[in-house]
Amino acid sequence: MIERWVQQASSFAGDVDGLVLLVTVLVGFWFIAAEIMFFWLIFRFRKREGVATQYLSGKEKHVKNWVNIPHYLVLVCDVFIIIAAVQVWVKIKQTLPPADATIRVVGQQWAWTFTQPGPDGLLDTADDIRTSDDLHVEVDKTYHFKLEATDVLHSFSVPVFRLKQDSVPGRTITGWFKPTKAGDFDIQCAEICGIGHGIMAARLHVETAEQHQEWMAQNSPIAEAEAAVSDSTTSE
Amino acid sequence: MAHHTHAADHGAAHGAHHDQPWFIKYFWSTDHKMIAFQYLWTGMLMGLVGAFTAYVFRMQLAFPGQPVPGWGVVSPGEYNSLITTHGSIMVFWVAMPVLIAAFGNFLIPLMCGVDDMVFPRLNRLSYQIFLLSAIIIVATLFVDGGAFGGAWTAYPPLSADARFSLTPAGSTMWVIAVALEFVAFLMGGINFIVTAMNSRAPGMKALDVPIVVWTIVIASLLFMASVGPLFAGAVMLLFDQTLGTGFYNPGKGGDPILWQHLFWFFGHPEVYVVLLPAMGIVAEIMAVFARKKLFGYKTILYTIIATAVLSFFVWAHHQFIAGIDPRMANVFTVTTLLISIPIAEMCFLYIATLYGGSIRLATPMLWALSFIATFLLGGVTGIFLGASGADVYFHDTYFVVAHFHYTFFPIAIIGTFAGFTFWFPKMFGRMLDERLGKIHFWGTIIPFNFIFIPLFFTGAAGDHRRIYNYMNFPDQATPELQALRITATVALLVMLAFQAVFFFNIFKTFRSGKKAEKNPWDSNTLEWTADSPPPHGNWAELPTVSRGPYEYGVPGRAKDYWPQNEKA
Amino acid sequence: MSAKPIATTRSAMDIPTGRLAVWWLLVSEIVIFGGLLVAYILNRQAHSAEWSAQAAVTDWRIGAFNTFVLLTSSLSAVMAHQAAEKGDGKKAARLLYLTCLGGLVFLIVKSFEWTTEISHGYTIMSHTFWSYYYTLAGLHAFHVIAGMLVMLWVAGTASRNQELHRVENVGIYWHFVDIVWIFLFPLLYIAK
Amino acid sequence: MSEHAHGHHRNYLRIYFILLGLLVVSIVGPMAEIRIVTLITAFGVAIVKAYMVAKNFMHLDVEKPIIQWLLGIGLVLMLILFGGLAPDVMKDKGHRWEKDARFHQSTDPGHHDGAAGHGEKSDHGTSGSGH
Ligand code: HEA
Ligand code: HEA
Ligand code: CUA
Ligand SMILES: [Cu+2]
Repeated sequence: MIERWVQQASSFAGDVDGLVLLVTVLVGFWFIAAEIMFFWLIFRFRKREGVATQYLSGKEKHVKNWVNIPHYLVLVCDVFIIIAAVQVWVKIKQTLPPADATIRVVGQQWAWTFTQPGPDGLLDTADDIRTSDDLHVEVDKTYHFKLEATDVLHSFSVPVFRLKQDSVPGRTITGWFKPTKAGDFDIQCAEICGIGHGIMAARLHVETAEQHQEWMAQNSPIAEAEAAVSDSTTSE
Repeated sequence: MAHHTHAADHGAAHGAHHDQPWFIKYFWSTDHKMIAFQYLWTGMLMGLVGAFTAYVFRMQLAFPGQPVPGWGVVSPGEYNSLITTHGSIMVFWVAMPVLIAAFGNFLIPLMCGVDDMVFPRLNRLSYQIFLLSAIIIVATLFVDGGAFGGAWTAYPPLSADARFSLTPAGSTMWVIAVALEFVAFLMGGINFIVTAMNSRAPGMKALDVPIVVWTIVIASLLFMASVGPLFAGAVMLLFDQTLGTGFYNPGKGGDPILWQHLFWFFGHPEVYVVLLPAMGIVAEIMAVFARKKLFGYKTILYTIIATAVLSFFVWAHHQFIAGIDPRMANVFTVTTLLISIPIAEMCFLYIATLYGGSIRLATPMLWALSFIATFLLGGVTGIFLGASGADVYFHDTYFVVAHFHYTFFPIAIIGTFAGFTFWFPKMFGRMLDERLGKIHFWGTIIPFNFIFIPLFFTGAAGDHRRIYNYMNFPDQATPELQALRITATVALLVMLAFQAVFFFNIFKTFRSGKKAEKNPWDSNTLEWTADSPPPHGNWAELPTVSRGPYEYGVPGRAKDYWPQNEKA
Repeated sequence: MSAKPIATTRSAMDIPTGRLAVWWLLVSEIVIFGGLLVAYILNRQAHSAEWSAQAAVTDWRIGAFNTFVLLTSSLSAVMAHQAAEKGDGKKAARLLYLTCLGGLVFLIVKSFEWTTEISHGYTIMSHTFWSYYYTLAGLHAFHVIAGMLVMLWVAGTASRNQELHRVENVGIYWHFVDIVWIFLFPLLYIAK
Repeated sequence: MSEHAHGHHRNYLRIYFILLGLLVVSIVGPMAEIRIVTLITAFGVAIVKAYMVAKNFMHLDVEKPIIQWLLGIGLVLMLILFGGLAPDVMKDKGHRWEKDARFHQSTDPGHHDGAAGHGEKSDHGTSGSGH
């Protein structure tokens, strides 16, 4: 469903879209059935001369079943939707597949700061790369993110990943994603955070391995520092 | 004992009141009908304020950066203030006062066959506090720094600290206004519940009470039982704002998520607080204009109660991705989907009521039927959001906005118009113009769909809520999406233009409308046995009840209706 | 308008209207205090050691004395009810005034307690424990004041032997305020 | 009260003295500084006291059952609220999240901006993080 408007660029985007499709089919069926029945009844029992109204209490079996049977079927549909929804949810939010890299994402009024490990692959070391409002990741690698906020609530939303998570000051929230498609996409802030909420955009760059290596080499603070001759590496 | 309880209902109620100064008559009255009108007109005025804010920010969304006629250029801060004020006003100062307070005040004594509310002075006080709160919330639009801009959900820390929200006066006034509104409705609620419980006409058993009375009472009950924690939470928020306490400040050992829980523990029941009365109004109208007994009165009652009970178990579906424990989401997914069961049953029963009827499509009936037709879409789209896995995507997108306007609009606007046109003859003693009524109906219902259907699509395409200008997001700044946004705005303009027909109709009816008889719709319930409009005290002799409210088309009777008070 | 509407005198539920309304009022009070207490307990559990250190400052003797005062005032309230039932409005009024006196003592003690604490630097801002402490006790004190005002009014009419049923109603409210304090006492003073 | 049967006379004074006795228990018990004793004497006794006041002073025992139900529902709702909030508000560390140590060591009345770390406040301001 959603893929018609927004590309699928993460490993679980397809699951979300499948769930949406399932819900659409199940509730769509009942929605349409109910509406058709509704308009047909209005038409069929419109006021006509000489036709009296019927006296029904709702206890008569032959009419009651027209309500009861659909009602049980709706319950069955609910069960299917619950199962599918929980499965997708558990996959996205509850399980944490092993990571190839861990990044830190910090929301503040009104910008996103991304910290990712440099060539050593570890976070919080001297070669970390910090960027503002641009996130560079490598396709087909599993990332963990540690989400934080410094002032108010924000929400890290990446539509193409079908990923969204509020960031809460005072908490570090862990999640994951695995990009599956190269390209440049929007990151939005999805929780109102003050007057700059509407401009709190960032850009996601999903890159191939080579592109990513290249970007890393260009942006590594170590490389920069070395280029700037001897000065010791103050990575902050 | 001093308060022996069965004081005889000594027939004649208080005589009519002549020659009161108009202030006493219109503002100091304790008559339930006058208080109902106060709520009604105030709610209507607030509806216009809410509509105006919607107009301004929708114009900004369709034509970003252009000056909006009647407002000017909308700054990002103003945008936030506008949507916050819009949401707060529409829910707390339009839906609640009109559906619960106006219809509750008018209908409960009349439908229960009694002369007034049990506590008339408390009733008057409730309106006055409500009016004060309404004045405060409207005033926020004009104070320094502007109205509160932290959304109607007011999540801290943004709402708790002026350095974040940049609206020092606005946010404090917002909290005070909302808290006062709660107080007003707690007072009103006690009145409604006790009146319906204790003051019913002799002979009126619990199952002879019209559904709309049940729904308003259960809604008041639901409100009363859910608002407490949020009331306490609002006091805490006020202290955070004004004294610098740290209830919601993680830097001081508080917890911002606490507020979200308190808000939604109330907020979700609240949506049923407004849904139920609208459902009740629709039930009354459908029975009358289909000339049918409600299909399964008792079952409808059970579904109402089941909805009310379940509504306390679903609140965290608004917080799936707010940073709560993800395992809790599964619990709330199950409960959320379960709530579709009683509501689906309710809808099915309403539809089944049409079966075998003799349906007259008068204006009130058109509104009532369109309520069902549109609410169904609002309801089923809730299922997408309740399915946690899908909500990861849909949360805080325009899909949510479209979902809740497809519920709120039918409830607060369509349901209100249904009730208003239906009881207008009783309220004011004149018949509204049918032709103008129908023009207004079509001029509202068609644009309504053109406003919010496009918004389902922009939401599915990734438009987030509370964004003042999508041009800042490259993926959303496409001409296709902008075309949808413009469609919505244009449809809104059309809808607003058609409201003029409504006001003209009222104006014309007051001047030259046909006088209404006691019972213009051939209806069964007690209010139609009083004069139109009912005098102070409602009846010269209070009615007694012999049967249920929906005896239409009873075989073997000459008339196809059988008023509740008629002796067998 | 001054005459009571018939609505007020009916009683389809077999519970007098005034008393029914008081019960409803209490339902809404339960959830107001309940919400605040739930928030307090959860937060305290989350930071138990740190908050206990703050809670150690509160003086259980003052809390205990005030519990005693409120329990006593509840006794006089219920005795006022008893007198009203017997139709003795004068006695009911006297007992209600006594109850008010209890409320007054409670508030005086409270204000001394608060002044001392504030003068030692424990203000509503100094720590979240203290924020809850003052909010909970303040909300409660607010109810005490409201109860006293209503009680004075009821005592006034009762002494003229009018509206005696109100004595019971205000009593029920007062007992509820007492019960809230019965829980606040261990929560704020005893648990260290 | 007519049908509201207060017929059997209660000895209010006796109940009052029991309540005072319980008050003493709730003070003395916790002095043992044993957690479980504190819990029982302070909170268990509070429940007993509240029950006695409700039953004997508010006459809940002879009130119509619907009233008992109403108050009971109010209390149950608070339990539900507690249950729903506990996994978030009461814990320091949950499934996939933990509360940030930097945020709750301090009792200092100052604002947390400084302590929060992670760099300076955004200088993007209203001028936008433009693209
Ligand atoms: C009166 C208003 C109203 C009503 C009645 C509802 C009804 C429902 N709502 Fe809605 N909702 C809101 C007002 C309302 N909502 C508001 C205001 C918000 C956003 C607040 C904010 O963030 O600002 C919101 C947000 C919201 C969310 C959070 C979205 C998010 O922020 O991420 C969710 C998630 O579960 C949800 C679900 C539901 C469900 C399941 C129902 C159910 O009650 C619907 C049940 C009805 C039906 C299902 C239709 C009838 C049934 C059939 C035709 C049978 C077929 C059905 C099946 C097979 C299941 N709503
Ligand atoms: C009852 C609730 C209600 C109603 C009726 C409406 C009505 C409308 N709403 Fe509103 N809306 C909300 C509740 C409501 N809204 C809430 C809660 C939010 C969330 C705010 C937030 O994010 O914090 C919101 C947010 C919201 C947004 C999202 C803003 C954003 O996120 O950036 C948008 C965008 O288009 C919008 C549009 C509209 C429009 C075009 C209407 C139109 O339908 C308006 C048309 C109005 C009329 C036609 C009025 C006519 C009525 C009368 C004249 C009174 C009649 C009275 C009597 C007879 C007594 N609304
Ligand atoms: Cu950050 Cu919105
Ligand atoms: Cu909800």
